Amino acid sequence: MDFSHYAPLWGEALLTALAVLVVLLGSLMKDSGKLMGYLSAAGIVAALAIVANTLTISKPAIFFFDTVSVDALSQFFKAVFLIVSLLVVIASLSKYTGKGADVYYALLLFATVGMMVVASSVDLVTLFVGFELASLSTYALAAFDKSKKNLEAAMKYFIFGSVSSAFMLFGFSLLYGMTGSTKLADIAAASLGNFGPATLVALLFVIAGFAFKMALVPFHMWAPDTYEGAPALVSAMLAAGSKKMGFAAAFRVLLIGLIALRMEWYLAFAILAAVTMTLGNLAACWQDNVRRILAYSSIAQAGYIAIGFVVVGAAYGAAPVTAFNGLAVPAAQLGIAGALLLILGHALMKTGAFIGTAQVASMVSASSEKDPDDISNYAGLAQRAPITAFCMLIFMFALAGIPPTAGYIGKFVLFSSAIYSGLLWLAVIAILNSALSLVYYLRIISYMYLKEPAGPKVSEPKGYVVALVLTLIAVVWIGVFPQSFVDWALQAAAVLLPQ
Amino acid sequence: MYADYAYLIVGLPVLAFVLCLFVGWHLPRGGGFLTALATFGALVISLGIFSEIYPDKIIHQSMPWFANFNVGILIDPLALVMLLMVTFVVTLIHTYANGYMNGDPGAARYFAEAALFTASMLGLIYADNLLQLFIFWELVGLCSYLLIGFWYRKPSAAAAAKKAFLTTRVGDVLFLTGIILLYNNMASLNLALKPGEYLLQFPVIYAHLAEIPPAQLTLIALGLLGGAVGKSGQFPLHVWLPDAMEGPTTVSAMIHAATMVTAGVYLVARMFPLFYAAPHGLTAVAAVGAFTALFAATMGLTAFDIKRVLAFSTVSQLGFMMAGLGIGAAVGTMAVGVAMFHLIGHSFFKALLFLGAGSVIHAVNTNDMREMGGVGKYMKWTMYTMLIGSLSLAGFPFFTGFFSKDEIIVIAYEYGVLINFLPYIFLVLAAVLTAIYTFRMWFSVFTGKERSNYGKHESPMIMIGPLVILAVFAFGFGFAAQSDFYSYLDSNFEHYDVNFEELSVIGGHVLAGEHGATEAATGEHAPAAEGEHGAEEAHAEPWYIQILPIIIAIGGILTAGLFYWDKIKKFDPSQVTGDNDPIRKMLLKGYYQHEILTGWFAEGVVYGTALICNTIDIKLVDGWLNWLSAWVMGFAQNIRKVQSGVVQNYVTALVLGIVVLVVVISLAKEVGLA
Amino acid sequence: MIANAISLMIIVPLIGALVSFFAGSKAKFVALLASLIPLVLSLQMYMEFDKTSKIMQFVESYNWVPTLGVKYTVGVDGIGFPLLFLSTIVTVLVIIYSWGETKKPNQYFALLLLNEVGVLGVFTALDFFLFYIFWEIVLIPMFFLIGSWGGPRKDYAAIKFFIYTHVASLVMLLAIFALYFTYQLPDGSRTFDMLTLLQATSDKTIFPTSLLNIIFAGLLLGFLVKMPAFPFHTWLPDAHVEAPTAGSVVLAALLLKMGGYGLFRVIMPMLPNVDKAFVTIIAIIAVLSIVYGAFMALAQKDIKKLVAYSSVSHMGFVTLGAVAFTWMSIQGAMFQQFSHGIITCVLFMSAGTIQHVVGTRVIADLGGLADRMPKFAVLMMAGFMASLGLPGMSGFVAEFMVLTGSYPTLPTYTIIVVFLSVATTAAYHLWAMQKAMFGPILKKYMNVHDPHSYELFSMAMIIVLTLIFGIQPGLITDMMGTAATQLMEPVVTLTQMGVI
Amino acid sequence: MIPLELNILLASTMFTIGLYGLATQKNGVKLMMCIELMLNSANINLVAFSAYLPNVNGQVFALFSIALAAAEAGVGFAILIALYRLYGTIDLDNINAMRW
Repeated sequence: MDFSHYAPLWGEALLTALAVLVVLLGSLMKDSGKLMGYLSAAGIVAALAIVANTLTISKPAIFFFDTVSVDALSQFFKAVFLIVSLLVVIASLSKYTGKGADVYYALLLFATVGMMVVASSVDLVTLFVGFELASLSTYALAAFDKSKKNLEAAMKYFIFGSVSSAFMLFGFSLLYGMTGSTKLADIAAASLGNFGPATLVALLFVIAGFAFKMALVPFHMWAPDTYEGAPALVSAMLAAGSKKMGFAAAFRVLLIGLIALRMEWYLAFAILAAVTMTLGNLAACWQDNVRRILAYSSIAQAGYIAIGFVVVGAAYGAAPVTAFNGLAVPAAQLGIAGALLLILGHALMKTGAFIGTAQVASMVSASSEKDPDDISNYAGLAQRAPITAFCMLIFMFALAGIPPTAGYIGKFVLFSSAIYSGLLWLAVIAILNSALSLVYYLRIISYMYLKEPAGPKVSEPKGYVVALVLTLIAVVWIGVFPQSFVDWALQAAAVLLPQ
Repeated sequence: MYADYAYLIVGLPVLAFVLCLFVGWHLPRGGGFLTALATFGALVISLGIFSEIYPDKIIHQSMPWFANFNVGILIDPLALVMLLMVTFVVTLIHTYANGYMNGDPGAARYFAEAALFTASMLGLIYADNLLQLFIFWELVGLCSYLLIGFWYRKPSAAAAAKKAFLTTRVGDVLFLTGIILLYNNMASLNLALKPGEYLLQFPVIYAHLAEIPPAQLTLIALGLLGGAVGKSGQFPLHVWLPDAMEGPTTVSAMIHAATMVTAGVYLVARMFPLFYAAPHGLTAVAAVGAFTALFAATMGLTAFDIKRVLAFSTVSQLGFMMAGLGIGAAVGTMAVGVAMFHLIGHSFFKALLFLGAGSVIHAVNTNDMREMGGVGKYMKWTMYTMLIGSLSLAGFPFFTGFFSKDEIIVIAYEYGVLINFLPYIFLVLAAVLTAIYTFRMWFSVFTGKERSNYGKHESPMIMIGPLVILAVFAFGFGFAAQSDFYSYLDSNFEHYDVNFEELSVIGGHVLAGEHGATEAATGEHAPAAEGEHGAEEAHAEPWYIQILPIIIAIGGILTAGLFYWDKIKKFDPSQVTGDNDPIRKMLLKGYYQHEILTGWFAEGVVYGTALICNTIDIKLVDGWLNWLSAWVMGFAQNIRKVQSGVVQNYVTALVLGIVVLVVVISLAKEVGLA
Repeated sequence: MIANAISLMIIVPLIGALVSFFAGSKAKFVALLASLIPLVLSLQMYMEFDKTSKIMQFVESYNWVPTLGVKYTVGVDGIGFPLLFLSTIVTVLVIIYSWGETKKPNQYFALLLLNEVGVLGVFTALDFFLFYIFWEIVLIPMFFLIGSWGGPRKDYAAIKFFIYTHVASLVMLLAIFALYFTYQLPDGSRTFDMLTLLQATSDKTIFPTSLLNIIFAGLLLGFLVKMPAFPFHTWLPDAHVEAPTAGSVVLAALLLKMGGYGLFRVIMPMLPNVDKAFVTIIAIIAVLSIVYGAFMALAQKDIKKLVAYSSVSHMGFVTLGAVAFTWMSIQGAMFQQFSHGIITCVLFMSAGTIQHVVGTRVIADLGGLADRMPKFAVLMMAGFMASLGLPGMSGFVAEFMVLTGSYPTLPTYTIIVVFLSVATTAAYHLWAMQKAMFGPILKKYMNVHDPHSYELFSMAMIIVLTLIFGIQPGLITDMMGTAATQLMEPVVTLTQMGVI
Repeated sequence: MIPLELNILLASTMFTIGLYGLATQKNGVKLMMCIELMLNSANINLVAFSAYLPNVNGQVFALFSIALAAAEAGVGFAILIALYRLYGTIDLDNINAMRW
């Protein structure tokens, strides 16, 4: 059997094998946490290299009875997941070194594989499996430190997640019943035109399942609690990775499978996007726990990204009336590309920000009884931990959409696509929200830079610093040299649209 | 040859300014001799130019500046007499100041500011365009501000300086409006300007006045008059001038008597063709002038501060000059000569009086005439030179003031015959009061008994010298210069392309024409050109009009003597009216101007408006923003309560969310939205 | 001729900012050097600048994000160059003025340099994308300058400043999007090129008036808030009051100019094509800013707040001159930008010096300072005189040109301004001077003395500049005249067509 | 054969019961049971559709889903046990330290 045919999927295979290996080795060797970490990091780098090889694959490669597709879109998401995962692993090297760390890394790897599977799925079954693999691994990760908060977070995450899975599965079953197939292409081909209650229920149940991962209001309720309660690095994984998996799945299912229902999901996402960003930003204003602020900010960002769906719904199939650099680009493609860029940017910024909170928590948890993520711990961070503070500063500005950062580029393309497709009202809401979000980002910044330090200068653990600086470079790099990223996102977006 | 150095007339004092400012501290007497020398240099150049261009040439130099504007020098008869007077008087005053300011720690600052003033004043005089004139106009205002506030540690001096600047600024607002209007009216003519010609140049303005709509001309004239009113302390903007006496006396003499305050009169004279052309323009000038002349004189009667008496007198005399110009409506360009003659004469005797007063104050160390008395015993030079000044001011026959002021009264009669007697009546009354208050001052300072224990010594020669020189001019200038002066100034507008006949029609001076005064109103034909002022020949006034001024002067002096000269004293001034007499009170309070202008207008209306704005700003303009942010934050506070922490509620929210979406989408389907 | 002069000017302070950030207490030397280089470059550019040329000079253009039609294009003309020049001068002087800063000097000077980067970028960018980036970058150093070195309510002020102006920028960004998506190059591509887009706005087939009105309003809001104009000015007094002196100086001297620059660069080319009602609206805003700002200044008790409101008032002249749209008024408004930029420095330096010498800025608590601080008093007085429009100093020329130039098109507004603001302006300046500097010295201030020589030097240099440009405004109005002619050209055409 | 409608009715009923339980019950184990109910309702659907279409995909999907549900139950109970160790209860009303 010629395995070279499967070369584009070696990454997933490698990580799966590695995850198993990590668990095995971990149980054989004592105190091998650090080694397992390095091993995982190496594996992820290798997987990243494999993905990078097919990053801009022009013709989709289909595997496993038309259930898995390797195309520009899947590789885009995989790259995002792998980068997030890599950053989390690097940061974890400063924290998870002892006993049981092997399980942690294995779970991280499994979660990553699950996400990658979702990114490639063109079949509901594969998609569900990938979805559950990622979910189950992260349920366990959320409870990993076994503190009270961890467990509460994991429990809420678990219950809410399971319910969402149930909704999704029920929706899938209805889709299957209506079309006779679980393949997205077949579902799209089957006529869903005669719209009925069942179609609506199926659609909304599927959306509910994805919206749970994306943390769109009102499917977001678990997110603040979980992001606050789970270990900080796991929160990074959830906010930056698992959340984006929701988008990956939604893009595939809605834009390919359910494109016939686009007027319905267009409306649903228009409402969800507007409500999500507004509520997310408003709720973030009053929080005193930095991770909770980041959680709400993450919800708000999901609201922005969801604009991508609205743009597609509004502009799908419209002939391109414009050209960018001589290349005809429909509004829908620009919208998806904007969403993808913001996904990439947000993944980086949020990973960085959560790693930053982990670093702060590591500074205070030993000495203080109080909540390690309380904003008062950030007072004078610029003097206590200058590198962390500076990176956090840039992430905050980037999240707020201040140029020249990845956050700005993403918002720029996304909001402009909304205007391009005539959704001025949504763009206005998004922009007002973007301004509102400054309230809490600036609050964190002013604590870090404008307040007197809450303690002495501390040494910053190397793992965190490396991860933070790498993220920082990426965030600024994308902001200053966005050209290749924009092109990449446009190419990935093209996969979802009829050629 | 001297004309090539005309720029040095401003340049030398500027140099002195720079030197005094930076190195004056290290020089004896603050470098005052530099300022005096520089001004003297300017005088020499002015004299040289005089010798070159007298009697029938003018100097005009110009170079581009920025945008549509130029800088230039224009020396015509009008400017030349001013230049000569200013350089001469100011040289004397600077010399005097070398003595007067000796020992003051701020002497260098004084001389720097004085030099800057000199430069600005001279620049104002020979500016060839209105913008440049305005710039120097403002600069003299600045110097006035600086010098009034010279003793800035005195709160009253600082306040007076501010008041002076702000009050004249109100006038400048109007002046600026006038310039803006004039410029734009000139610009809208789309003139084909020759190289070197600019819209705001006086010759260009003169030449095109007739093309500007008359209504605009009136507005422009009123604007310029507003500026003149502010600078020359005419009613109602005269209030700053008495307060300005807070400055050193040399400043009062130089700026607030002899030179700067006459800038307003000079402006009206300079723009005389415009005022002439503007319907009602000269009427306004005459009205303002005549009223101020009388109004200020009444206040001069009651003031106790010797410098304030002189200040009111200055205001009053400036009113005479303004009125003289306004009377041009009846007598044409001749009015310029008459008014300028009084201006020059006045600057000699008023500078003399101020310097004399300064000399007295220098010795006595007070400004209050009630604490002086009998000073003449110790200060003979001062007393007699001031007597000459006083006689001149009062219009005693054959003194300068007699020729100049009485000429105004006489032509005011002319005006009365032709147009309206009110100015004449006002001016006659003012003249009576002038004689009275002048000698009230002189008698109460120099005669009688010492009313307090003051320093009893004569001032140094460096101060007496200028007094004597000024006294000579205060006595003899009028007699010596009058005929040539009139003819020279009457020729002023002949150098330009001005058609007074045409302007007369625009200005509505038909009245004058009906009475046969058209000739007087048109420059070329004015009999004045023949060497004697024309109205007299054209209309021989009745003899009593000619004699009246003499009677006024002598009568006024005698009246003052009856009250204040111990030798012939018949009445006690304090017995004439009771202390509570409302008129007396009103006069003492200066017609309650301070209460009205500072109290009601500045502090009430202007500052009140500012406070209202402030409230609006806080409550409304910023308030809505704070309200909005408070509202959003309150809303956010409520929003976050949704997150109850109870997992069952979360599931409920999820279900509700789906239900809402179902309902919305179904409804949208129903109405065909989706 | 120096190649890539503008890019060099932007990059040198950026590098300087990084270096001085790590230079510790040596930061000020680095900062001075890094700010002197752009100054020298801008002087060199001034020498080489062709004042009669109507096209952009020193242009550099590179592809940046070709997919989106984004280019790195910079260049200057008569609109931009004076402000570029101003920025380099002011930055150097502010750094000198702050020579004695001891609180986190490395960050302080780095921020000042970063600010210069942003400001220079705004004044030279010819691509909306680039323009917007620099426009937003400027917020960051100012936020920290206020927030880190500010007064008691610094947090409130810094955040208010940031959010208020950021919201306005976002609205502007929306308008930029609209421009971007409405216009296509002949080959169908999009571009962010400012000049191309702005020229296209005159094409009614591409930009119908109704659409252009909305775009115009969005852009206008962005600029008016930055200026700031009534009623969008309320962030300014708060920011100024709390900001450190150097922050206030760059805020008033440079950041406000960004709004004015936007008016000339972006708003005015569009003005002839939008609804006529906008002229009235902007004129009313301008008049209100001038008059209301002056009255507000009169009501202030804090000398720095007074100066802040005077900025509102003076920047109103820029708006007025711009909207009046005559050759003279445009020049005047541009010159007012330049002139206010230098004059306001000395005002804020005065307020700052008073604050740190005496310990208070409340005017009522001051008195007689001239007695102990004679040199400072002279400089402060000169600054105040320049600010109230004394001839011989640059402020007068600017305001005179604005007023004279505005009369033909906006007579009523101009006259209202003259009547209500000229004397009021003098009033609040003189009142503050008199109260703070004159009168007998208060006992508690017997021991104050003239500030450091570097502070006096900065102030003196600005006075000298004010005098130079007041006496010889042609040095810089010549190029403004060319720019004004350029801006007028569409109007001339429309007038010929009988539209206006 | 049982009509498809009845199968769907059964599935929907089970799903609703599960959902109702989730929204009302406090006990962790009961919640787990409710979740299982919901997942299995979907499985019924899948199998029923598979039988009616006829098409084997649904049954394959159901098998996967059953396996995943089992794994999910495993993780879920693990979390519940850990909770019980720490809190001494699995009454979820007591476990809501994080809110607002």
